[in-house]
Amino acid sequence: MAEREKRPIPLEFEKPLELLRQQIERLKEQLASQPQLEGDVERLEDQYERLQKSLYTNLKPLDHLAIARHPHRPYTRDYFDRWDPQWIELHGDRKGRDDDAMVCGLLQLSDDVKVVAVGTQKGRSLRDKQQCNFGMPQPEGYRKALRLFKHAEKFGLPVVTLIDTPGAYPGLTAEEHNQAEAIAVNLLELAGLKVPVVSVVTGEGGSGGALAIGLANRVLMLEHSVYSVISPEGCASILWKTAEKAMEAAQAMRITAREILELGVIDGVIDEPLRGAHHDADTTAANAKAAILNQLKDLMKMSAEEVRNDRQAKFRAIGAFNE
Amino acid sequence: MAEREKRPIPLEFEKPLELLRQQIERLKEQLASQPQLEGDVERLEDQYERLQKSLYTNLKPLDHLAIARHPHRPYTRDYFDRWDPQWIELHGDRKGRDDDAMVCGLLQLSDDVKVVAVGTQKGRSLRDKQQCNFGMPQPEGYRKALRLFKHAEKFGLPVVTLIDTPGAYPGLTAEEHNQAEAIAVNLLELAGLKVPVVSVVTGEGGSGGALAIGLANRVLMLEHSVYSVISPEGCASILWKTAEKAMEAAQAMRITAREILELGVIDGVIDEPLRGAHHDADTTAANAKAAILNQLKDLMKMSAEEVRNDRQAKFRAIGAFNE
Amino acid sequence: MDLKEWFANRKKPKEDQNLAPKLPMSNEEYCALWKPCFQCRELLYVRDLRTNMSVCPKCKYHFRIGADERIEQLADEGSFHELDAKMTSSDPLGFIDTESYTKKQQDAERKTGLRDAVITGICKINGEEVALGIMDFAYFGGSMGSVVGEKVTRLIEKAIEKRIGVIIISSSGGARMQEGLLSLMQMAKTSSALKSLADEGLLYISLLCEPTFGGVTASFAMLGDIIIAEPGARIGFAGRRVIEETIRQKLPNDFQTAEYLLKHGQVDMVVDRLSLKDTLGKLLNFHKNDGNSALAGAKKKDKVGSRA
Amino acid sequence: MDLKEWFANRKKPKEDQNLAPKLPMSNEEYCALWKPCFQCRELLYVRDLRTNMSVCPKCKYHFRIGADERIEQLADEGSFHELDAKMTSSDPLGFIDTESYTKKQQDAERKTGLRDAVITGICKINGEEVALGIMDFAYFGGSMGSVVGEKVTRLIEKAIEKRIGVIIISSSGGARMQEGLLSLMQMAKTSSALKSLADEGLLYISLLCEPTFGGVTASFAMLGDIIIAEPGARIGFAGRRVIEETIRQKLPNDFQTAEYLLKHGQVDMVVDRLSLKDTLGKLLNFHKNDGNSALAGAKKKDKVGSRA
Ligand SMILES: [Zn+2]
Ligand SMILES: [Zn+2]
Repeated sequence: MAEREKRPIPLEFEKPLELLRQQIERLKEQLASQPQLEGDVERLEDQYERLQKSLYTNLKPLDHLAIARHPHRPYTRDYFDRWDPQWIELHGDRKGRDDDAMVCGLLQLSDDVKVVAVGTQKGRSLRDKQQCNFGMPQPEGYRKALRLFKHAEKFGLPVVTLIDTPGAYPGLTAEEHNQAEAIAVNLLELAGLKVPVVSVVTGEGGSGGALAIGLANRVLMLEHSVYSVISPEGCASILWKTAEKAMEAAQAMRITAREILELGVIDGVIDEPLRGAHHDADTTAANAKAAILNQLKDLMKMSAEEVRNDRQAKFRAIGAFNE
Repeated sequence: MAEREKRPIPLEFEKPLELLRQQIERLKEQLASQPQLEGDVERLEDQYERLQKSLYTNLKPLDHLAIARHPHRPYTRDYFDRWDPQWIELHGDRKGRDDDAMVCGLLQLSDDVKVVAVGTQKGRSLRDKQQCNFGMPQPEGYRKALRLFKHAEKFGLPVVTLIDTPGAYPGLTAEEHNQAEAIAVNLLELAGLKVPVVSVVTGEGGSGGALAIGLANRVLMLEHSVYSVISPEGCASILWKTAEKAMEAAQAMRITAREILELGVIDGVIDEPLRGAHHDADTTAANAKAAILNQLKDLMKMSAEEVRNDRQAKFRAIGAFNE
Repeated sequence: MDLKEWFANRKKPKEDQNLAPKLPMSNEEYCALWKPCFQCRELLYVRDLRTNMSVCPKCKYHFRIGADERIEQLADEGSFHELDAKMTSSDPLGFIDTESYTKKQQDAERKTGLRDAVITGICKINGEEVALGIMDFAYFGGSMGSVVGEKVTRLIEKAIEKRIGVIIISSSGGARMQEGLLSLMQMAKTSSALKSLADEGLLYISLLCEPTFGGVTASFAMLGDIIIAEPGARIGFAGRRVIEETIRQKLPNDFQTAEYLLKHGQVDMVVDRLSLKDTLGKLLNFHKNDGNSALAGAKKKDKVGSRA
Repeated sequence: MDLKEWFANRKKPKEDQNLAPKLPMSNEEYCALWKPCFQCRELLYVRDLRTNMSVCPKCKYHFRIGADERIEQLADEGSFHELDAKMTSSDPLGFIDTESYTKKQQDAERKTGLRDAVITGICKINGEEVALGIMDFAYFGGSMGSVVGEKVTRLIEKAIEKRIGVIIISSSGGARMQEGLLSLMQMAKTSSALKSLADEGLLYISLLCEPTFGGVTASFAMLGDIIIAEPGARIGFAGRRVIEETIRQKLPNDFQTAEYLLKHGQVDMVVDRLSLKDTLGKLLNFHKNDGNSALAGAKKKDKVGSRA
């Protein structure tokens, strides 16, 4: 569970910041021999702070997307490991496959809250990534999740789901094994579940493949996560006829946490540490846990009927039309 | 649906009868030129009747098995077609395969009885047989059946199942797709079903693969059908170390309808036409239908709870032990 | 020169068309009367084609048809009463790509006479009352936005209220991008309504038509108690091209066709349009509550149901 | 000459054994003390092996163990109270193959000290009360006849009565042929009891051990809320040879192993015997009713359940 030190990977929009940081470091090296430079260092550090703040208060949708897709971003297992180092993983759909893109387990979230936790998993190393299919579940993954949802219902345990997926896997056997049905049945069954469900979009919330574990009483998003009906690249190549218009598409579709909160689709935004979750996974995990427990506190007071009605009413109300 | 005339295929134990029949026919041909032979013909025909009666009242277990496996024996579709020429077939497990070894549909069994009907199907031509996998369902077949059981429950329709299978298919993907689980889950779900279930063993009732659609409120067997925990050949090769002792194994295991009725495992035996179902499929289908409707008459008066309790109590009572 | 030859000639360069100067009508007029089959290329007289339910009499190709024609084919005459006819989308995101969503909607309405991609209503089919929803691919590729989601949901709620079954006829490219995440959430809304319908023990038949993909397939279209597909219809979650790009191999020719889905256990049956009304009528009749009256006791779920 | 060499010599023809005349004990005595690992061939001191829960310290091979040893490993000391200890089969068919079923049973009892292939009882595991059933392969290959079916069913019924969870440890060749169709029906009886347990919301953990096949796999063994397999255990429905004869091809080497099943989604986890008690204790504790007390409301199914 220990992670080796990762070399920072700056994002495109962070490049000026990175240049400034290198400049400061060079100056600092010279400080011993040239103490008069101390003022310059201070000035540059101040500049760095201001630039950082300005960059991070004016992020564009694609900047959020870049943070959400950052290779060091904490993944589902990183959260589970931090929330309950003793968590028990459960495997398989019982019918032919264990899909590593969907991770399921039993977690003691706090002293008095036990949950069934389910999340998509992207994988860190190349081998992991391939094993997890880059976070794109197959039908068997969604059916494994459904098995665990039913397990939770049977034992009166709340469900927590973490969403970080480009989408459901578009493959030959995925279609043969009825990817569409796997997603649809999860939506139907989640709608009727008699225990509380809280979902957090931790990275990419990609389309139906995300929603299939996201029909929850409360849906939260991490500050830099995104959630969209289609990837900006996909949208751009259909509507603008070129994937290069992804920026426009991302802007037009409103994919960022704050925008979606305004749309009324989600219930809250969870703060990330400065410069994104990947700079401090521990704090991120702690924030997410606190936010989830906060939602569960109310939900766990509801009866089975209330908790189901609450969830159905939430989605019943979403939509914009004239009549 | 019309079947072409089939050339009779006499069974091993029917050979003396067949020889006698040929003798009679030869004599009859000579009758025109030699009228004095008329007495001989009558005598032989009389002998034929007596031999036939004696053969069919002293059938050995393997003789029943031979009739049950007769290539002209009516199969599930033959019953469905006769019971309701307008029956509607439903296909697929929704998750990757439509198993032709398991046939499912909606049938109007009588003016006031609609049922969900499910049965294993062996296939008549070589191509059919291969398509139906010789009547050996894969896990997907059992899951298709389960889907239909749930459909029946949802719409308050009774279930009728027809059993004629050497057993569940022992194959690579069948194991990978969890044949054992498919059977086990059907047993569990059938036990709890809130609508009446009536099963008829029409041919071979082969082990767990048969029981997976046979956990019914009432289980009936056709007169010459068999039902066993393992095939006589399989039993013989394990206990006697040679499949040639199948006769002994069949005798020891008690596989025939009458013996199993005595054991208390089934609820009734349905008469077959003289010399077996394959000599008159229409009458056989009519007998089976009458027997099923007769059982349903009582079961359909029960409440959901009663009908479930009735089924569970039936199997709860089966077993022989000392304490 | 017979009509077939003439039609073949239309495909030649302009100058050749002078060879048919005595043709008594313009190309446009002609095309309104005659139309080649997409599959077998047979030239079909449009009025005959419509009489044959827009199925090619030669090769059985099922032409894509509009909601109006579908109602004509399926609903008992004069029985269809539309619901929520006036509902339109409100462009919640102020979405603009090459032009604005509002403009595109206006164009689509002018071209199709439709206000969105689904028509819903109550009707009778062979005497059986049913809640009927019909998607129309002509409007925005049958994509599902707030209006489709809301109308389908209300249709299901109306069916629960009236205690009748639901039939939804799908034909859709997926979710409507121009309404962003609101479109995605219509998958949740409609599936949730179907859960309530299922709990009431009411029948839902889903009919999948050319083409049904994405968010529609992955919600109400795949949730039928009984799922029927039209012959040749292409149905799936991901599009063929996306899959080929992902797995970098060619897909089977019949991949994602109705017949392929049948083989892979995903649909209950593939039904010819000419016998569709009869099949739907039989299914509605079979699942009617009045039959099997002797079983009424077993349908009361209050006793055992509480332990399910 | 060290013990390993000596053991290797035992495999040589008789005359060679004269080379070890000074050996202080007979072969039988020796074998009672030392035993080679089935997998890595390492010579293991029997007492050490037992201390290590009959797991080879070198290659982790899990030796097949009896019900008594299993109880010793899992149940809190002195907590196991056996149920139906005296139940025996009655030879309902008067079954005779090369010898009578009754005779074979007597032989099996004399050899194993067991009255049938399962021991059942109530015990505590890390303080959590649980109904525990343990099949013993040594008696009739762990096959399921009337006694196994009845004892397992009563165990489940006792758990419902006491409102505690159930753990069943399977090791079985399948159904007991000598009781004919009565054996097959035990699959129905035990599965039916598990349906009642499930409806009560009580936990059932199934542990699959080397080997678990046939009618046991296809009934209670595959119905666990949580299914655990021991490393290397072979588990399946049909036997390997039968499958190879049917499909006429070689099967993968690891086919039907616990690890293969994990990959194919059939078991929740493969757990080393050394951490088994801890895992079971944690699972029992996690599913205890007293936690998540705030959620007690949501567990009452009487309101929504009646519509399920
Ligand atoms: Zn055509
Ligand atoms: Zn070893």
